[in-house]
Amino acid sequence: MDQLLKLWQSMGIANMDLGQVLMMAVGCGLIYLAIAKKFEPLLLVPIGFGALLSNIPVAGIGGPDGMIGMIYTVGVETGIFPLLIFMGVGALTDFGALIARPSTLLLGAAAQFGIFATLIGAVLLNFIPGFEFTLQDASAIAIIGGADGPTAIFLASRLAPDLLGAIAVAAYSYMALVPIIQPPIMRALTTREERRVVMQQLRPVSQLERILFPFVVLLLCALLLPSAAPLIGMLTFGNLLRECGVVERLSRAAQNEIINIVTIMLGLAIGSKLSADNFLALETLGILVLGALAFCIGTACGVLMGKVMHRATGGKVNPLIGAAGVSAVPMAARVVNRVGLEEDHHNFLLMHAMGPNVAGVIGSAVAAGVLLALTGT
Amino acid sequence: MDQLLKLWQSMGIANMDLGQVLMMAVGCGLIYLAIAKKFEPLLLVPIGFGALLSNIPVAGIGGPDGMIGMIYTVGVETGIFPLLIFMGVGALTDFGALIARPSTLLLGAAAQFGIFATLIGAVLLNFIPGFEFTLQDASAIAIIGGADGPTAIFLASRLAPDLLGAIAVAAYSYMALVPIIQPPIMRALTTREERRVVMQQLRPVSQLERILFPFVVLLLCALLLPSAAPLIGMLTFGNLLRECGVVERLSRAAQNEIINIVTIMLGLAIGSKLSADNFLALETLGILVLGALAFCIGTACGVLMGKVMHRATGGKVNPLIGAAGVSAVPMAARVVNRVGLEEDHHNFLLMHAMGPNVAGVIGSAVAAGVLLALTGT
Amino acid sequence: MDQLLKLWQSMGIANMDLGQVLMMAVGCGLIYLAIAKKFEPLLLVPIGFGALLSNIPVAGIGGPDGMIGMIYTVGVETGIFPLLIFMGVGALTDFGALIARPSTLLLGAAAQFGIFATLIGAVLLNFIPGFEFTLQDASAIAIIGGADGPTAIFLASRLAPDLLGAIAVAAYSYMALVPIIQPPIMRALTTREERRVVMQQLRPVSQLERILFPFVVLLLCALLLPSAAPLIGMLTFGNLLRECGVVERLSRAAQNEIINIVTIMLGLAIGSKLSADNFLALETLGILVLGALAFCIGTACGVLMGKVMHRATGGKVNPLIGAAGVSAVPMAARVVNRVGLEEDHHNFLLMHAMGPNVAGVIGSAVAAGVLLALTGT
Amino acid sequence: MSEMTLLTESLRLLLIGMGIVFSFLLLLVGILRLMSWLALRLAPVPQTGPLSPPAADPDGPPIAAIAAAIARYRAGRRR
Amino acid sequence: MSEMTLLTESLRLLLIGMGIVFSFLLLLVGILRLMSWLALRLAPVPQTGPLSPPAADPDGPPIAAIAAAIARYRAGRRR
Amino acid sequence: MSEMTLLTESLRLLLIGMGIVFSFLLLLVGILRLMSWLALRLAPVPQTGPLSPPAADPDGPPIAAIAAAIARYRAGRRR
Ligand code: NA
Ligand code: NA
Ligand code: NA
Repeated sequence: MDQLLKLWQSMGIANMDLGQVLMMAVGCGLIYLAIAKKFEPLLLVPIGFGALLSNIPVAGIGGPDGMIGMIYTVGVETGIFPLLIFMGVGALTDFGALIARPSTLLLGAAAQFGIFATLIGAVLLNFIPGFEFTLQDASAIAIIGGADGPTAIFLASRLAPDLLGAIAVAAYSYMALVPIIQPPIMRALTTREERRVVMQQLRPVSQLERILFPFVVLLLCALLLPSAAPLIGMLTFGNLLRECGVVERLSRAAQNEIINIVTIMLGLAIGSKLSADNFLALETLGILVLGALAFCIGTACGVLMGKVMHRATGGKVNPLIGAAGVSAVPMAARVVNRVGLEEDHHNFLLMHAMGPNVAGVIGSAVAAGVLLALTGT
Repeated sequence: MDQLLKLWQSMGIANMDLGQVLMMAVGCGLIYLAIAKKFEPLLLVPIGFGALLSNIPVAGIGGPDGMIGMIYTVGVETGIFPLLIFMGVGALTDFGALIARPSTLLLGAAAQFGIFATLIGAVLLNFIPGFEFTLQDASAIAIIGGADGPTAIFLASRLAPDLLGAIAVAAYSYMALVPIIQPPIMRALTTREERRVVMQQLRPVSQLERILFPFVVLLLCALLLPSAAPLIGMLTFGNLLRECGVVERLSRAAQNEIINIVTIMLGLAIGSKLSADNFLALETLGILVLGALAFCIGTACGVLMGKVMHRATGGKVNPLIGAAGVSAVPMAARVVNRVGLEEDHHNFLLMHAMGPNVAGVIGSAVAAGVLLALTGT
Repeated sequence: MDQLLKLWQSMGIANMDLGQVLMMAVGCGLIYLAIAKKFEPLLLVPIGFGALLSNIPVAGIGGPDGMIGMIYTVGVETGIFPLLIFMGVGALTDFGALIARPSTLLLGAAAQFGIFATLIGAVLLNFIPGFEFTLQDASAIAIIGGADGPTAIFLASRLAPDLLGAIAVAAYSYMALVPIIQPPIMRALTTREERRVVMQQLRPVSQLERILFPFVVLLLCALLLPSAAPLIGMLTFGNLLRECGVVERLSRAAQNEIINIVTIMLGLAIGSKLSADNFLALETLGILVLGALAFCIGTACGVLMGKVMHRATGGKVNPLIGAAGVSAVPMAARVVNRVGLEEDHHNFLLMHAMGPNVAGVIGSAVAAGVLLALTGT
Repeated sequence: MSEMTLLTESLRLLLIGMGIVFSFLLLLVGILRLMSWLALRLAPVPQTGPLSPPAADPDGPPIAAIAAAIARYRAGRRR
Repeated sequence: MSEMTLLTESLRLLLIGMGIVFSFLLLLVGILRLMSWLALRLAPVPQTGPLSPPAADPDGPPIAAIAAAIARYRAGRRR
Repeated sequence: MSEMTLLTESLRLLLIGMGIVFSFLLLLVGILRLMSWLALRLAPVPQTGPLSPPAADPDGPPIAAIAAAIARYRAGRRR
């Protein structure tokens, strides 16, 4: 009898509280979205399963002695996992379109307004009772507007680890929702004529330019904004491995083995931050609302800057490509392409949108550096 | 002269004791079995070489500051390596046959009797002077009967780290010996007519079933037996990566890069537990005897349960497939196939034996959870 | 105003000192040599970029809390990275030519004279004011003469971590310079007739010999020189994975995934030791001079021993192959082939030079073991 | 613990252990049947014939290899 | 900090932040142009035609995709 | 240590070091010969012809299979 009681007490069902049940449902929901709706499955499947595993009562898999808890300590608290992912992103990204037309960097800059506007939004939420975001929290939430997963995780793990789960989930979810969020804004802010603009072909880019590019970006970052150096540094390192042409083995390792292994571990580790305490709170609702806001504002500002460039160049720039400035590579560029094709079936904007798209990656890493430098402890 | 003496004293030959010589011979023996007899070479080659390296005098490679000792601390003491292997096993395993015929889970359950019978056996050995197994030791030894390497290593690293080397060696050796151990038992317990039973083709399994399967197994484990959750959790996670169809990259990483890298490290680390102190003891003899016993009893119980199902289904089940319930995937299923073909050259039991075979993996993880919950500290 | 001052003070440009600028230039220089001149790019690209990243002011990427600093602690201080690379080298190396003609080991032995002569050289430099090498420093510098990257890194991380950056850079640079350094020495020390010697075809080597080879080497090392056991152990382990024929998966993992991932990490970590304090010192100049000396002496001794063997065998050995005894696999063997072809367009020495070449790897690991045993603390 | 206590303890473990293992897997049988029933309601299987053992060399057919390669290529484009 | 201080602080962050982001990227525009000018001086591009947008479905011309995929697949098998 | 002690010490290292290296490798020569003799007793080599040096310029044999092998060798040989 005593033994049976002990057995019962060791069961999950006797120890499960409502929060854990709800968080396991959240985990299942994320996996459902990933599989059925193809929402960033590479991250959301491991995150969702990490949430499932970490909310199993008694087992403590996400705790300090559990496997996922240890992975979190080693890989996320140190910042190493998001940086390795950024190295892989660099090794996978072709910056050619940006090198051919550097002015698209301005589109990437404008779209970061979403980040800083969200920062104000998060601080404004504090006027509603129940919200108590610090400036660090607000900064970490704001970076969702950067539409860049590893950057958001890196910053959140530094400024607001408690919010990491919600921020990562919001960032990846909205990145997956880009094809739904962006088109109405893009259509509302542009005229039919603007959307029909056919852009000039991009000039070819030499290998030397491709090799020099990472150094130029890193140098500027080192001189002006060293707090962004880990992110920009690993991004440019990965890109140099890709472009230098003499370390094919290492480039493949960064693009495949490392990024795949780290993605699994990172996803599980983030999932362990989806605990009821942290996630089932009013804050999460705020984060989700602010995240959507951030994407909308970022898209709008990108498109508006596109209109400015349209005027300034005498109509050579199609303002739609400004929407790609939020990053969310390569989803946002594809959305631009699709909206462009709606107006003119022969107007392929994909390559033209890749410039602002990858500029958005650099832009949000710079914004993350600014937030780290000015609000980090 | 003084210098030469110092040199001599730094030599291995001046510091080698008999135990180290014998353990190096054991290591060579394991490698011989792996190469010449194809005994689970993926594990036994690294384990054997790890034993060689760790028993080199003076060098201390397996010690706290040596490379293999550090690998042991990071990967085995934390339980991370066997869990990552289990993730890979999940990603490599097709549970279709089990989903198509869930009743074969009972065969997997019956075969775990080998585990608990061995537990009694280990405790009985204590009546012989020289054996002093604690309940934890006995549990760790008993899990050899689970015929599942990573489960055995995981449990032993938790309950009886000193016996880990002998337990891992016994588990993998007997898994390799399955084609020799099982057939006589299978033949002895079945009639010729039973062995000739042709089973019905398995129904097709839909992708939705395959995707839901890991959740169902994990949910039951979370509710009833959270102590098995790390093992079952990583197994089902790996399987979800495989079946969900949207994370091909991650599935490949789990099936190849991660499992290969971890296998090398895990093997070396286990080899470092093959020290004379721990291995050249009466206990090891007991462990080897009990391990063989465990396999025999597990096989017999599986076959007997197969006979029960044979009767209960009016002769539709070939009792031979019960022998596959011990796990040892896919060796045991192949043995079943071979013994079946001996009686009828057109009766292919392989697919039918895969059900109990993978059921055995789940069964022994469940048994490990029970042992952890009831004897763990 | 105050805010702007704070911003300015957080900028890299306000905190950069001359040393960092110079070290970033050194990093760029290494990358230039790697890309434009194909100087060992697999190591020098990551090392150079690691130097860039680690010398960014304020960011502290190479410091104790920075990513690269943490990688250094985990991988280089523990010695694990160079040992894993050595495992990969073993898995990539075909020792067949050495097994077919074991006498070429003597060429590998002779070429290590470069190491010990350089040790004397480093100690002699102490007579010049400004140099203060300890015996440990001198040993770590001397190992550059071993012409083997991982061995040099392993030894330097143990005996003289402060000099690690300069030593690794010197070792890989001179390995890349082998085609320039060696030929004049080879021509000066041999006669035209000697260079024209056509060697006997190598006998075939059986798989059994290939499998026994790692055990023989490891056994001798365990008996006589356990301090070399980590290096020799991982080398022979990798080679056993390659040759045993039953663990193809693991062999591929050692040859690709592991070595590629570790090379990236190791390169970055070494780059973090390229700091102005350690690198922009008189010692570095000494190290560079001594390194060149070491290569020259090693080559010369190898060739001279080749001449001895030429005489002893009645002219059957082409003394050129002695130059390959420095290791630098497979560069040195190719240089031998090229110099041989200059004299006789039909005399291919490549296979014959592979024997001394891989013998050089073993030779320098043995020399490293001696230095560790006699000067290590 | 004395040998006898240990023996009693291990016998209890045998009973409880096999009890849990059997209950767990029996329950799983039921739930899996339920799951399959539900899954086939939600998404009837396209008729592709029964799950058969591989008919030929699994490494072989070039079409399959290309299909796998394309899947891999597509997968490779995602981060 | 009170809500108001926080708000002022965040407004300042907005101004400084967007200022830095824009200055940084504007500077980068200039330096990249300079870089391209220099690079084309040092090593003129071999004329291979302009980098053109893909002519069809952005997921790629099937032949090229398959060729690349097969190469990748083959490379993948060697690991 | 003074410079002179260091020098004596390093000279001793030179002697002992080269002594060990040579003894070690000489011993290895002997043991490898013994090993080969034993191995060929236990398992005589199937006659597949001697391991020959490449018949042409090692940098460029034309046949595809050889080219592939070289590519593999090149990829393989870098550390
Ligand atoms: Na962005
Ligand atoms: Na089992
Ligand atoms: Na050498």
